[in-house]
Amino acid sequence: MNVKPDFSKNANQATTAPAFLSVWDMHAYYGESYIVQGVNFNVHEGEILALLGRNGAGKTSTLRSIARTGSPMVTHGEIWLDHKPLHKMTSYEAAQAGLGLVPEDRRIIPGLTVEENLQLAQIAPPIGWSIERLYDLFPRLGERRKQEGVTLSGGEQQMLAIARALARDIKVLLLDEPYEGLAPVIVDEIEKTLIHIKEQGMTTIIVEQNAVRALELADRAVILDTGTIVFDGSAAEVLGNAELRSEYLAI
Amino acid sequence: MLGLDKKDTSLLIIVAILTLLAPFILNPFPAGSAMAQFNAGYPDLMQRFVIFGIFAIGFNILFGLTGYLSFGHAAFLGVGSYSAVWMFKLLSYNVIPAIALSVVVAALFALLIGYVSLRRSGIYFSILTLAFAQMSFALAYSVLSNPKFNLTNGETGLQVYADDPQIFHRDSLPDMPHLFGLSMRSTYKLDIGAWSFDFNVGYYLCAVIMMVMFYLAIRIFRSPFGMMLRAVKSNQQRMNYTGLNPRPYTLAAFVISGMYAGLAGGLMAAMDPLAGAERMQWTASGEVVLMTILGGAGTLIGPVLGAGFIKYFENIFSKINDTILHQWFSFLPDGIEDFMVFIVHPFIGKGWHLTLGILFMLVVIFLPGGLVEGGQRLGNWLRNRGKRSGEAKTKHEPAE
Amino acid sequence: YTNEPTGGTVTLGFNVPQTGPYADEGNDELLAQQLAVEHLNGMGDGGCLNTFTSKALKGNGILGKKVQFVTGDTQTKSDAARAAAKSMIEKDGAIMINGGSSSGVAVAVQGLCQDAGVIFMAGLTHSNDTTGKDRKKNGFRHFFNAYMSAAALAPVLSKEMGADRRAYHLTADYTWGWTQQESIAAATEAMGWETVNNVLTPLASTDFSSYIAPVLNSGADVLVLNHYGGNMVNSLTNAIQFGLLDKVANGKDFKIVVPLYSELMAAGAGENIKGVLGSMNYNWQLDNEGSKAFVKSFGEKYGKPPSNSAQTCYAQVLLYADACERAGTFNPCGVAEALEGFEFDGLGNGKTLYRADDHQCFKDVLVVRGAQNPTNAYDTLEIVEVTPVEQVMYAPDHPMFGGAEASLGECNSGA
Amino acid sequence: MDAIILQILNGLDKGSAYALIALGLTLIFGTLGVVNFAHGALFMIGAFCAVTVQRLLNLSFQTVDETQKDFLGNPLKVDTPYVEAWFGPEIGAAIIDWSVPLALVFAIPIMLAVGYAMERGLIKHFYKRPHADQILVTFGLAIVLQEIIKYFFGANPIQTPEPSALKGSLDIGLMLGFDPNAIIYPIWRLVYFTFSVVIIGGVFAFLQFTTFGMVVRAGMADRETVGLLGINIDKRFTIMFGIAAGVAGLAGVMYGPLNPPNYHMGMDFLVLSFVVVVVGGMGSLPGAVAAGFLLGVLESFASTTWATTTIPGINQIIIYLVAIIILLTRPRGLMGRKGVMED
Amino acid sequence: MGILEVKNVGKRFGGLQALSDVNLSVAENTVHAIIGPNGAGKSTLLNCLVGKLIPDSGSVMFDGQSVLGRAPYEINQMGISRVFQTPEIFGDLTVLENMMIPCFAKRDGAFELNALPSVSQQKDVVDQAMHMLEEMRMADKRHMHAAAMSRGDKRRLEIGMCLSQEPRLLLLDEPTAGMARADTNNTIDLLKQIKQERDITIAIIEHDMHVVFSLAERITVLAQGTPLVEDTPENIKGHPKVREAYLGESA
Ligand SMILES: Nc1ncnc2c1ncn2[C@@H]1O[C@H](COP(=O)(O)OP(=O)(O)OP(=O)(O)O)[C@@H](O)[C@H]1O
Ligand SMILES: Nc1ncnc2c1ncn2[C@@H]1O[C@H](COP(=O)(O)OP(=O)(O)OP(=O)(O)O)[C@@H](O)[C@H]1O
Ligand SMILES: [Mg+2]
Ligand SMILES: [Mg+2]
Repeated sequence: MNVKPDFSKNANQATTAPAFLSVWDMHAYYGESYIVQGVNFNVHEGEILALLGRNGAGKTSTLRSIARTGSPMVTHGEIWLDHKPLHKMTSYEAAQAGLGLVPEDRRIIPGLTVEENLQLAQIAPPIGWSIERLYDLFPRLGERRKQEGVTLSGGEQQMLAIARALARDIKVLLLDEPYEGLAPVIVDEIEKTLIHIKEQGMTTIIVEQNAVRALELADRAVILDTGTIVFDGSAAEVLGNAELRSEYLAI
Repeated sequence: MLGLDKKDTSLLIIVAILTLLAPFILNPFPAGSAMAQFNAGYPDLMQRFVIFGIFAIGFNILFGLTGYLSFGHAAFLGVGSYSAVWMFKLLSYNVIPAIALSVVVAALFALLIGYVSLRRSGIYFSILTLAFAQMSFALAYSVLSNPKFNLTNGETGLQVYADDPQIFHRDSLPDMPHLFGLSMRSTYKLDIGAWSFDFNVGYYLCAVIMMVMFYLAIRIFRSPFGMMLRAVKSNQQRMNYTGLNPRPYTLAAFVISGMYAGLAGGLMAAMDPLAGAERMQWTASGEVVLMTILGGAGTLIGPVLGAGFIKYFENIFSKINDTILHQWFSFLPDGIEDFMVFIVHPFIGKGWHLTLGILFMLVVIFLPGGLVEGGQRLGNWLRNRGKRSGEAKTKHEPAE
Repeated sequence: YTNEPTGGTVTLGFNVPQTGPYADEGNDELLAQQLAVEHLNGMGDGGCLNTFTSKALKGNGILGKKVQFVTGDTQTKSDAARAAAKSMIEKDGAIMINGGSSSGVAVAVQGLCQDAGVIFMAGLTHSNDTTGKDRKKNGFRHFFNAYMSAAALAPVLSKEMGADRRAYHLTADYTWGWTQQESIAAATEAMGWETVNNVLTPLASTDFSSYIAPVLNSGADVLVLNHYGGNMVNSLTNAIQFGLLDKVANGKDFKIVVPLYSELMAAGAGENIKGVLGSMNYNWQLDNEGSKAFVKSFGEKYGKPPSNSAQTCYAQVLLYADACERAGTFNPCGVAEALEGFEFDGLGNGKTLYRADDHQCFKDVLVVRGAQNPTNAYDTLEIVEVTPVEQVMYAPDHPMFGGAEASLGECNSGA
Repeated sequence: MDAIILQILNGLDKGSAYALIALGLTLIFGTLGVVNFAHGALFMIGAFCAVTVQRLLNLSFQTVDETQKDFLGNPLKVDTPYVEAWFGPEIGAAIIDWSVPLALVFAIPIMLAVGYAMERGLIKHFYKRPHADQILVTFGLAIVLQEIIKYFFGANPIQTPEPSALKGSLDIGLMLGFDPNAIIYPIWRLVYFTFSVVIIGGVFAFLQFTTFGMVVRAGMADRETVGLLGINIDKRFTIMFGIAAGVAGLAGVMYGPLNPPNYHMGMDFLVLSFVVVVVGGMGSLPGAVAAGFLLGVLESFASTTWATTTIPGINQIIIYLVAIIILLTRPRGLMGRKGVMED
Repeated sequence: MGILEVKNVGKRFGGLQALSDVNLSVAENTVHAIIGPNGAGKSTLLNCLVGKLIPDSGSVMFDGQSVLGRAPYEINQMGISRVFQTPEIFGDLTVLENMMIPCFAKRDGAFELNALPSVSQQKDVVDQAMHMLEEMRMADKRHMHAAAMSRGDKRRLEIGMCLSQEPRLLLLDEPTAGMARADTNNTIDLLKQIKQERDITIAIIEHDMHVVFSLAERITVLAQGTPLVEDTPENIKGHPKVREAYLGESA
């Protein structure tokens, strides 16, 4: 597992289809605490990967490391997105390279209206869905376009966060607990949307506490525990493996 | 000991030893040697170190714990000084009533200003305190010193005149501030070889008071009240919804730190019975802010270090002139001597501001936690060198 | 007594503003004091030692001890000035303190020196209080004061502008400003002028336009700026901007008066001072032996003529040294006695008396005017009149000087 | 009536200085969230750009004139500026005369460079640091800049006069039908007022009609998220800082003729400009400008004889008094935005 | 007569009627759940109860006393504690200190200048806080800075803080959002246990139906600012309107 794969363009000798997003031996720290402790995984184009694990397992930290936020600090490892070395980029470069993160605490920008929050996503290339199309997807946002984003209800904020990611023409969508705080009907809606955009070729990593829901949606699953990967396989395998489920997911 | 845990007790003991032995520690160079210029162990400067130490410790109780940045604390210093001098004028040169009144008046003044200013937070609070202090300064400098109603004696500063009442003054008592007859100015000079050390009554009075105030500050930091103040800084919303009213906590912190400032002001007047309005100017308020941040806001010892640092520069570096430089470099060949003097010249004497400015920047860039962090890093480095063990430490020590 | 010199040297303390707005003036004072030390130690051309009427100084230091000096920064703040002075007294063993650039500082440091038992010789301090209600036995002032300015200026003003004038005063709102205004108003009113208004301006003001603007419409035809330093430079600049000097009021040409001038202020105010009258303690253009010797010595060493505060500080160092020689001791009480009532000449101001009653020095006062066509950077001011000392004399118990209550107190040697 | 108009006019030009400094300050302080104690120093550097230009234009060669004597009695050295030698005495003199407006051209690149260097070299590392650290480092920088200027130019004020064509004053009262001399107003103060209106308008337009302002505001509220949206916020912060430095510098250049520049003029304005920005309300450009003019006008009124005799000393404290009243009645100043620098 | 009586409460935000004519009665010693679509006004209603918002109309009585017009800390001292939708804790303080603050508030009231004795000498409070931490299974994290915890842990800490005050009415706004399944189950157990041991009334907002149906004795469904129905869990589950508007097919 710790053999460095060759990600360069002419490396066609890989046994499976070439990975679209690869994370290789990634280590990351918050100050002096060692959080991500050597994570390896691949995601193929158009795949949905569920990243699961307990509270504090390091899921958010892994996503933030991939998105190059700088905190936690990645000290070692490589991240490749479609042959581009993300590990050499800053967060805005990674975003321009096609990465989109929906952060766990939503991070709606204070002082900006709903519409401004969306406009902000369309300043730097590449630009994705039009704002009107997003309002069609989430009518509640359309109704509240002039309201300050942070005064939205919790669920509305979550919708805005997802819409903001889709407003950019991204290749990989990183979702950190997207269903949190959403009414069951809305969760159904969003799930449908995710399947829809997957059909159009979107690659997705989803972190979710509602593991069953995530696994039903995902093609593959990776389970993290204290910053290392303890399982990497198909989603169906997890659902079928009671031991795994009870040990790491308590389901 | 004294209700402190081991770490705090040792800190207190170190501080006590340092202050009591200051006359030795601050005069490391033989009198008359070229390096004697760097000696700081003369009464006036030692007094200033501890008095500004008190001021900064008090300021830190407000700023370091609650995060409320007051830009008007010099007003309390000034009010303290004025009250003390008035006590000298009216009663006698005994420092006890003077200091007592300065603390009381400063407390009342702080209660008033704090009550109003604490209605706002953040920068709005800072500007409110600044505005009150600047108004006090302007009034003290001119309006309150007009001949009809002379409270402050304006530009010249309030001082004791021969025709003041001084109702408890006796001829046997010294004609300058004293503690029941023991003059603040009396100094015992100890000469050991080429060295000379000054033991001054005023300094020791201030030093003892500072130790008491430092001890009280430790107690406050470690008390539930101190914890509440940190909670105010951390999350006022949560505090409110936990059934706690942040306002009286912040107001109490404001008044306590105002009392520290008033005490410092009273002591300044007790060491040197003159109170000037400049003590209330924004630059003076700014100075204590800088002292606190420079030393390390929120730490116990930091403000004292910061105060010492700035006062040292103000008093020692400003006095180095070209003549002294030439003495230092006189061992060098003439051309090089002149060159060295030319290089160093902009940074000393009238250029001491420049040096201070550069040091501010260096400290804050390289030691984000102020001088205390510098000390900690030095300590860690020494310890790690001793241990030579490679284990990474993950434990998070709360800032002391 | 305090800091009795025991070795082969004696240390003087020079306390001048080295930072803050008066730093340049302080620097000038410092240069002059260094020059004085050189001359005392027998180096350089000897300067005024050659012209001084007292011949006690031999160019071998003071009482045979080589003269050293230490410096302090007053920052033009009473607290800082006292701290600097204390440091020189307590740490460096300074036997006297000389210099300074504001009355507040002078009074504060004078009180300190009195308590510490050393001699204080004030630098540039123009307030009546320094040798008035705040006079001290250990303190001396060579500079003139607001009363003397007024007494010297009034006759010249009356001569140049007529006895029927209406004056508008702008006054810096602190002790010096008030005494200055009081003195000038009294002296000009005695000549028949009327004071239309006196407006107090905050010391911290940087822009005086709102104070200048109403002047023309007030019925006044003279503007008196009781300002010093940056205040004066800005208020004068503003007044010129408003074109006051081009106007006619009450049928007369509008005039501006700046009672206290200094060379640095003149330089700062630039062309705006043209034709504006004021007074000075000393000017390098004075044509007497002492002045010539001093200007030559200073000019050759530093490449510029000395300012009046530089001359004051220089003269005071020599005077102090001379008094020690004549008293035969450094004991402040002895020195003070030697200075009291001392009459001399040859230090640049002509015949001079140190009055024993209040330690104020009496000499001729200069009335000067901003030059119309200066040929170089240094002759921006021209001397209009040298007012004889008799005209500016006053009684030691004059009400403006603390009245009968003011007293020097006892001499303190610190013993 | 005339007295009122007079004091309003006076207040406007005082206010335009306050507003210009506050505008630059609020771009950094209210928008980037950096407590910049070096802003006054930028203003001062602007003023000294004018001094420098004036000195450069006055660069001279010396000829000895035997007929005149200097103060030591030696033959006088006469200076002739190179520009006069090159362009002829008349044009040369005119160029020197117009040195302040010329300095504007010179100051723009200088100030942008200073702003760029300051942001990239120093401020950049302090966006995430506590305000206290920002205060310490920028205060240190302000002292350093100030001392450097003092080292080269001395502590004394230096005149930078306006062009002689713009010297003197207008009798506005006469134009409005009042008595002569009732309302006189210096021409350069009118120029300064107009200039500040143009600059303020320009900055407003730039921030209003582009998304730049919104992005910077968003970046200040949450840098990380803005970065995740593909925006290089650092670059924009640098530009913003450059603009702020430019505004401060130009305000300084033009201020020179009103009151001669000295090395501590920045500190003199510093506290006041913070008060103006906060009274205007954090994060609000219109607030800062409005507060600048408001305080300028109130200060002018407080300095009238009428005001000072009614309440002695009111001119000493008016600004602070008004600040207190406004901050107590309006929690976030005149137009402050919620959540900006409130903790 | 319930311990909490909400009568005809209305609240407007600009053009939006967030709450209109809300009537709600929570009986003492019950668990009352409030559910409803995103933006229905659930959090707004809670805000009106704790003094964060003042309703435009109507009355709110707690134990026979009106809470309207009182400051949040006074309302808390009356016995109402609240957990927020996004965790509100003292990030700069340690976990143990976080837990001690509500204990002090309980012991000393809204303000007590307790400036000289050291915190560690306050044995009763330390013990109480430690006990609560143990109950929350967070004792091992007591010296950690609260800000450095993962979000699920922050939320559990906040619940613990509220419980340690022994409130009479506990308001929970999505207490288990983002919590791992195992901890969600723990929290359910903890709440049940506390409910049994103490006289406590709980009002809970939650989108996780597993939690709602495990705990609630009564449920109010809020939609567009007005209560749609109020009933027992069984009846709500089967309510067609609720199914359609809120639960969706996956419930
Ligand atoms: N800013 C931080 N500083 C220090 N440690 C942190 C910080 N943020 C998170 N951690 C620690 O890193 C570890 C992993 O946190 P992370 O947020 O990645 O977990 P997670 O798997 O997303 O958990 P959750 O399901 O609760 O969101 C946790 O132990 C947490 O305490
Ligand atoms: N301060 C405010 N200004 C304007 N509108 C607001 C404000 N606060 C809330 N709202 C609006 O009021 C409505 C109700 O919000 P609330 O937060 O109460 O919903 P909720 O029921 O808690 O939803 P969720 O389940 O998504 O958290 C929302 O549409 C929201 O956008
Ligand atoms: Mg997470
Ligand atoms: Mg909600």
